[in-house]
Amino acid sequence: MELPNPVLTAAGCGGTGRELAHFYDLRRLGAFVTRSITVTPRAGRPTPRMAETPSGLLTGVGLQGPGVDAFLERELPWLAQRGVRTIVSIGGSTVSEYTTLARRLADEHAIMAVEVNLSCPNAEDRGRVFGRDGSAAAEVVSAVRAVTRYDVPVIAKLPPDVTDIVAVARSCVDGGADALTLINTPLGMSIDVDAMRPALAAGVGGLSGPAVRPLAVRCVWQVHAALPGVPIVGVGGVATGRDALELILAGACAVGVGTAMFQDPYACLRVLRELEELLRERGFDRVADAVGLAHRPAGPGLRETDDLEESSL
Amino acid sequence: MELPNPVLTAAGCGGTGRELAHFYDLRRLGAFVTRSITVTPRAGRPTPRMAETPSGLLTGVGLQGPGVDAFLERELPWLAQRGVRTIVSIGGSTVSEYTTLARRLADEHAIMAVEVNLSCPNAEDRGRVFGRDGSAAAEVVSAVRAVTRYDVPVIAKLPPDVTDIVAVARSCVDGGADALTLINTPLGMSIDVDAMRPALAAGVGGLSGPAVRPLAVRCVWQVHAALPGVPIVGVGGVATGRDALELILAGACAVGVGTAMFQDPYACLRVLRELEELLRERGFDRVADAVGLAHRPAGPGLRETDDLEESSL
Amino acid sequence: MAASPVQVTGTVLTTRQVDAYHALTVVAPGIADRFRPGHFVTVAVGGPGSSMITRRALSIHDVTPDYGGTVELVFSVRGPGTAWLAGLRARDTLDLVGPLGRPFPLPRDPCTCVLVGWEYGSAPLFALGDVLQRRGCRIDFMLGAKTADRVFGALRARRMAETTTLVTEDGSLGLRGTVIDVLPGVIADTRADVVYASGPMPVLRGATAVAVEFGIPIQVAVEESMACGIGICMTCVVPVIGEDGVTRMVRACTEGPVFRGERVRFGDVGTIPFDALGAPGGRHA
Amino acid sequence: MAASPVQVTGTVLTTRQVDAYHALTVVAPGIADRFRPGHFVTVAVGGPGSSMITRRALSIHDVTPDYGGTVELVFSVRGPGTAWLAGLRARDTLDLVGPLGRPFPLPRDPCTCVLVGWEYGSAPLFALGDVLQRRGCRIDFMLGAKTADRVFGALRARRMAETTTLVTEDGSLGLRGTVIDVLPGVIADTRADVVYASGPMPVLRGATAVAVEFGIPIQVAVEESMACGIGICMTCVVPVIGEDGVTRMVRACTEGPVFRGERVRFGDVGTIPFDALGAPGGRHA
Ligand SMILES: Cc1cc2nc3c(=O)[nH]c(=O)nc-3n(C[C@H](O)[C@H](O)[C@H](O)COP(=O)(O)OP(=O)(O)OC[C@H]3O[C@@H](n4cnc5c(N)ncnc54)[C@H](O)[C@@H]3O)c2cc1C
Ligand SMILES: Cc1cc2nc3c(=O)[nH]c(=O)nc-3n(C[C@H](O)[C@H](O)[C@H](O)COP(=O)(O)OP(=O)(O)OC[C@H]3O[C@@H](n4cnc5c(N)ncnc54)[C@H](O)[C@@H]3O)c2cc1C
Ligand SMILES: Cc1cc2nc3c(=O)[nH]c(=O)nc-3n(C[C@H](O)[C@H](O)[C@H](O)COP(=O)(O)O)c2cc1C
Ligand SMILES: Cc1cc2nc3c(=O)[nH]c(=O)nc-3n(C[C@H](O)[C@H](O)[C@H](O)COP(=O)(O)O)c2cc1C
Ligand code: FES
Ligand code: FES
Repeated sequence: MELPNPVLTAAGCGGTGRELAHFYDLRRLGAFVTRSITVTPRAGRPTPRMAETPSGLLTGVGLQGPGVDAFLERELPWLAQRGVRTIVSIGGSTVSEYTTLARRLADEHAIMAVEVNLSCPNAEDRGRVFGRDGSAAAEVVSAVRAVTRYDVPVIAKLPPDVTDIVAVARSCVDGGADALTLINTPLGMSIDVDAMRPALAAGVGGLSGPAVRPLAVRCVWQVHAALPGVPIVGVGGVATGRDALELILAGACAVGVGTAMFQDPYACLRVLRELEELLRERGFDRVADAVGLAHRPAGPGLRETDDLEESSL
Repeated sequence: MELPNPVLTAAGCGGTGRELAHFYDLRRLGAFVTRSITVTPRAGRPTPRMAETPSGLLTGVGLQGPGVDAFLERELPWLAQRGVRTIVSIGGSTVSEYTTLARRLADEHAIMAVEVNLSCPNAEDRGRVFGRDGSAAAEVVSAVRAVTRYDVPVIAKLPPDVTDIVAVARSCVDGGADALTLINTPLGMSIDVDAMRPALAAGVGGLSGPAVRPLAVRCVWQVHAALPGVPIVGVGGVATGRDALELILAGACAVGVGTAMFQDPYACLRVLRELEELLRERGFDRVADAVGLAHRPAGPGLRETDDLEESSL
Repeated sequence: MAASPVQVTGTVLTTRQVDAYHALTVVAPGIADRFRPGHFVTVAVGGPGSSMITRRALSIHDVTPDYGGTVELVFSVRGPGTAWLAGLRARDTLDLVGPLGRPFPLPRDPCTCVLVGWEYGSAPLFALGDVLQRRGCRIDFMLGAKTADRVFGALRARRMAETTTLVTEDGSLGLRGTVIDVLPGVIADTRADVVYASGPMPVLRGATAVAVEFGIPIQVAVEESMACGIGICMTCVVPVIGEDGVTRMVRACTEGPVFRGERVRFGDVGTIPFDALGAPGGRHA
Repeated sequence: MAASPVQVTGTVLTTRQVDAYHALTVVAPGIADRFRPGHFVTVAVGGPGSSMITRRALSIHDVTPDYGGTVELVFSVRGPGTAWLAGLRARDTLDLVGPLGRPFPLPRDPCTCVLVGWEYGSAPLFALGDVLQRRGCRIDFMLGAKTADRVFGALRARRMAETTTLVTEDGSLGLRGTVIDVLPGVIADTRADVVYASGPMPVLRGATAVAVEFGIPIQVAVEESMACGIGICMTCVVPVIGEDGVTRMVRACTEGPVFRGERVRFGDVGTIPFDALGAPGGRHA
C-alpha cells in the first residue's frame, strides 16, 4: 500500500468525508479511513454519548451508521468519485458478519485497504471483545483475509487494554493481517457527580485524545520491537506533528488522527505540515527513515534501555 | 479496618512520611500508605525517571527503597511514634519474597493493613507482572494472607492493563484478599522527539495523574459491580474532591491520592475537605452512604445503563 | 450545512455582563459574513496547553459589520469551559469555528411569528426577529426563565416586538409558570401563524405540544452535548422523524440544531426509540 | 531540608527581559523570609485546567524585603512550562512552593571563593556572593555560556567581585573555551580556597575535576528533572558517595541540589553504578 503521505483520519472520527470536505480537499490526506461499517444500519447508543476528561474524551457512540448497503450506495461512491484514497473500516458482532462485510467490499475497486475493527463485542462469546482474545481476533482476521482481494491489505486494529498486546498482535499477523493499527480506545468511565450517574448513557465508553497517547506509544513500541517487519498505523492522541513523530519513532509507519479533528477540523493537514517540518529539521528525506528509530541501540554516552523488564514501576 | 476519613496517600507517592510532615500532621490522613517495601535495598532505575504527558505523568522509579530492614529500623518507627495510621505496601519479585516481607511485618503492631503491590515482575515467570495473571496474583495474596496477623487486612493492588480486571480481582479475593486497591499505573511510554529516544531511561513507565482517572473509575465500577461486598480503595488521578467522589460513587470506600501530591503537597487534605463539602451538599452523613451509588437502577426518566455490553465503541 | 464553516482566530472586542449572562463580542469576519439566525459557533477553551480538548458550542446572538464583521455570544457559566470564557478580556484572542448548523427557516410570506426563548436560549431569537420584521412579519416575544435575573433580552424584545410576554417559574418577573401555561394565551392573542422556540428540551417539548394543539408549525433549536459541532463525531444525536415517517438518530450539529418541532421525538430524547432505524432488535433499511 | 517549605500564591510584581533570560519578581513573603542562597522554588504552570501537571523547579536568584518579601526568578524558555511563565504579566498570580533544597554551605572563616556559573545556572550565585562578602570573603566570578547573550549577570558580577572572568564556547564574549580550559587560571590567579559552581552536569563535572586537581573543596548545585521538588517522588536522584564511602541514589531536591562536588559521581549520572547501594546484582545493606 503506497500512500503519498503518512497522515490518515482515524476510523469513526472523520464522518462520511462530506463534512470534512467543507474544510479541505480530502485528497490531501494520506488516506481517509471510514467509520466502522456494519452489516445492518445501527442507531448506536442513547445520549449522552460524550464526556470530557482531563486531556481526553470519553465517547460511547455505539458504531452508529447506515449499514453496508447504504454505505456502498451513498458514501463510498462519493469518496471514490473525488479520488479520495479510502480505507474501509468494518465492525461485526460475529465472525460471519465480518466475512459478509469483507465479501461485500471485495468487488469495490476504490478501496485501498480494509481495516478490521476488533474492538467489537463478540455476540457468540458473551460479548467478549474480539481484540481482547488472540484466537478470536485471528479468526476474524483470517476470515476477512480469505475473502479480500489479494492486492488489498487487511489491517487489524486493536485496543490497548489487554494483558499482552504483543500476543494479540502476533495472533493477528499469524491469522493473515498485513498490517496493524494501534490503538483503539481503552475502556474508561466518568461519573457525573451532580447526577450521581455515569456521565455516558452507555456507562462505560472509549477513552481517546492526548491522555491516551502514552498508551499508544507503548503499544506501538512493544509490537514494533516484537514484530519489526509488520507495518503499524499509530493512532491515539495525535494532535501535533511532534505527537505523530513520537509514534513514528516508536515504530509506526503512518499515523491516524481522531479526536484532534473535533477540536481542529484541519488537524490532519496541520499534523502533516508540522511532521514534515520536524523530519526536515532532523535531516530525514523520507518518513521511512524515521520509523522505529527510537529502538536503535544506545550509542556511547546514551543510556541502555533494552535490558530492563517492562513493569510500570 | 476503621479509618477516620477516606483519604489515603497512594503507595510510593508520599515518600517516607517525613517529607510531607513538613507541611501537615500526617495523623490527619485516613492512612499513610508507604512506598512498596522490598526485601533488599533497591537503587531503582537510572534517570531520567520522569516525563510529563498531557494531564499525566510517566515515571519509572523502579521501587527505589532502603529494603525491609532499614524500613523497620528507621521509617516505620518514625511513623508509629507519631501515631500515623500506616498501611505498608510490599513488592517482591518472587512469591517467597512477598512471604518474607509479610513475615517481617507480622510482628509489627503499628500496621493498619498490608497492601500487596502486584505490579511487580515475576522473576520466575520471565518478568511477567504478577497482577496480569490471576493465578500468580492469587498465589502471592494467599501466601501473604497466610503469614499476616488475622486482624490485619491484606489489600491486593492491581494494574488496569489486563484483559479482564474482574477476573484478576476475583482471583485475589478467592486467594484471601480482604480488600482491593484499584488502580496501579498502566504501562505507558513517551519518546523525546529531539533526542529521538525514549524519554525515560527505563523505556516504558507507569502512567499516573488525571489522564488515567477514567481507567480507574471504570475498573472500580466493574469490580464493584461484580464483587459488591469487597472494599475497594480507588486510586488514579484524584486531584480534587469531585474526583474522589467519582471513585466513591463508582464503588470505592476510600481513595488514594498520588501524583496530585507532587503538584500540591496539601492535596490529601484539600481533597478531603472538598469531598466532605460535596457529601454534605448532597445530604450524605457518611461516606458509606455514597459508596457505589452510581450503580443504583435508573429511576423513572433516568437512563438504563446496565443492560449494555461493555465495549468501548 | 447551509454555509461552509471557517476557522477564525478572533479578537475579543468587548466583554459585558447582561443580567445573569456574559456577552462577548468577537471580531470574526468570515463567520459574521455567512451568518443566518440560528447558526452557532464552537469555541476552543482553556488556552494553549489546556486539558479541555473539546470545543464549546454557543449560539450566535448577533453580528455586526464592524471591523470587517463581529459576532456576539451570550452565555452563562456552567463549568470550567464557560468559566474560562467569562475570564476573557478585550484584545484576547478566541478560536472560533462557524457558522455551524441549520439556521431557522423563514416563512415565504409575511405572517405573525411568536418567538419563544428560555434563559440563554433566547439569544439567537433577536437576529431572527430582525430578519422576520424585514420580511414584513409581525413578531411577538415570549421569554422565560427560572428566575427574573435569568430572563435574557427583555428590553430588546420590548423594543422590537408587538407584544412581549415574560414568564418565570418563581413568578419573580412577569407571569408565574411554564411555557405550557403561558404560550397558549400568547398564540391565541396574537393569532400566530408560526412559532420559533429555543431553549432546553422540556421547553421545546412543551412549546411543540402547544403549537401542535393550535395546528401551527413550530421550528425549534435544540441543545445536545457536542464534541465536534461539524458532523463527524456522532455524539449529538436526537431522534427525529424523517419525511418518510422513519425515525433516525440525526446530528443536532449539522442536520439541526433547528428542526420542525413535531418531528423531534422529545419524549424519547436520551433513548434509542425501539422503532428507530437501526435500533437494537429494530427494523433495518 | 534546611527550612520548612510553604506553599504561597504569589503576585507577580515585575517581569523583565535580561539578555536571553526572563526575570520575574514575585511577592512571596513566606519564601523570601526563609531564603538562603542555593534554595529553589517550584512553580505551578499553565493556570487552572492546564494539562501540565508537574511543577517547574527554578533557583531563587534573589530576595528583597519589599512588600513583605519578594523572590526573583531567572529562566530561559525551554518548553511549554517556561513559555507560559514568560507570558506572565505584572499582577498575575503564581503558585510557588519553597524554599526547597539544601542551600550552599558557607565557610566558617573568611576566605577566597570562586563562583562558577554557566548560563542561567549563574542565577543563585549572586545572593551567595553577597552573603560571602558579608562574611568577609573575597569573591571572584567566572561566568560562561554557549554564546554571549546567554552569559547571565556579567554586569552585577563585575560590580561585586574582585575579578570577573567571562567565557563563551564560541568566543563571542570573554575567553573562548570551556570551564576546564579557563578555571585553572582563575583559581591560580586568585589563590582560591573554595569553589562554588552551578550549571549543567558537564560544567559541574569539569569544575569538580579542576578543584580536585588544585586540592580545594567545591560545592556544586546540580540539576535533575524533578516531578515534586519536595522529596516524595524519587525521580531526581543522582549517584552520590556518602561519608561511609557507599554510593547511594540520593534525591537532588532534598539532599541536594547542592553537594560537595567530589562526592557526585558525574560520570555515572544517568546510570545506576554497579556498586551503588541496592544496584541490580550489587551489594546490599
Ligand atoms: C447548539 C448549541 C448552542 C448553545 N448555545 C449556548 C449559548 O448561546 N449560551 C450558553 O450559555 N450555552 C450554550 N450552549 C451550551 C454550552 O455549549 C454549554 O454550556 C457549554 O459547553 C458547557 O461547557 P463547560 O465547560 O462550561 O461545562 P461542562 O458541563 O463542564 O462541559 C463539559 C463538556 O460537556 C459539554 N457540554 C456540557 N453541556 C453541554 C450542552 N448543554 N451542550 C453542549 N455541550 C455541552 C461541553 O461542550 C464539554 O465538552 C449551547 C449548546 C449547543 C449544543
Ligand atoms: C533545582 C533546579 C533549579 C533550576 N533552576 C532553573 C533556573 O533558575 N532557571 C531556569 O531557566 N531553569 C532552571 N531549572 C530548569 C527548569 O526546571 C526547566 O527548564 C523547566 O522545568 C522546563 O520546563 P518546560 O515545561 O519549559 O520544558 P519541558 O522540557 O517541556 O519540561 C517538561 C517536564 O520536564 C521537566 N524538566 C525538563 N527539564 C528539566 C530540568 N532540567 N530540570 C528539572 N525539570 C526538568 C519539567 O519540570 C517538566 O515536568 C532548574 C531545575 C532544577 C531541578
Ligand atoms: C467518536 C469516536 C468514534 C470512533 N469510531 C470508531 C470506529 O468506528 N471504528 C474504529 O475502529 N475506531 C473508532 N474510534 C477510535 C479511533 O479511531 C481512534 O482509534 C481512537 O479515538 C484514538 O485516537 P485519537 O486519540 O486520535 O482519537 C472512534 C473514536 C471516537 C472518539
Ligand atoms: C512516582 C511514583 C511512584 C509509585 N510507587 C508505587 C509503589 O511503590 N507501590 C505501588 O503500589 N504503587 C506505586 N505508584 C502508583 C501509585 O500508588 C498510584 O497507584 C498511581 O500513581 C495512580 O494514582 P495517581 O494518579 O493518584 O498518582 C507510584 C506512582 C508514582 C507516580
Ligand atoms: S457534535 Fe459531532 S456530530 Fe454533532
Ligand atoms: S523531585 Fe521528587 S523526590 Fe526529588
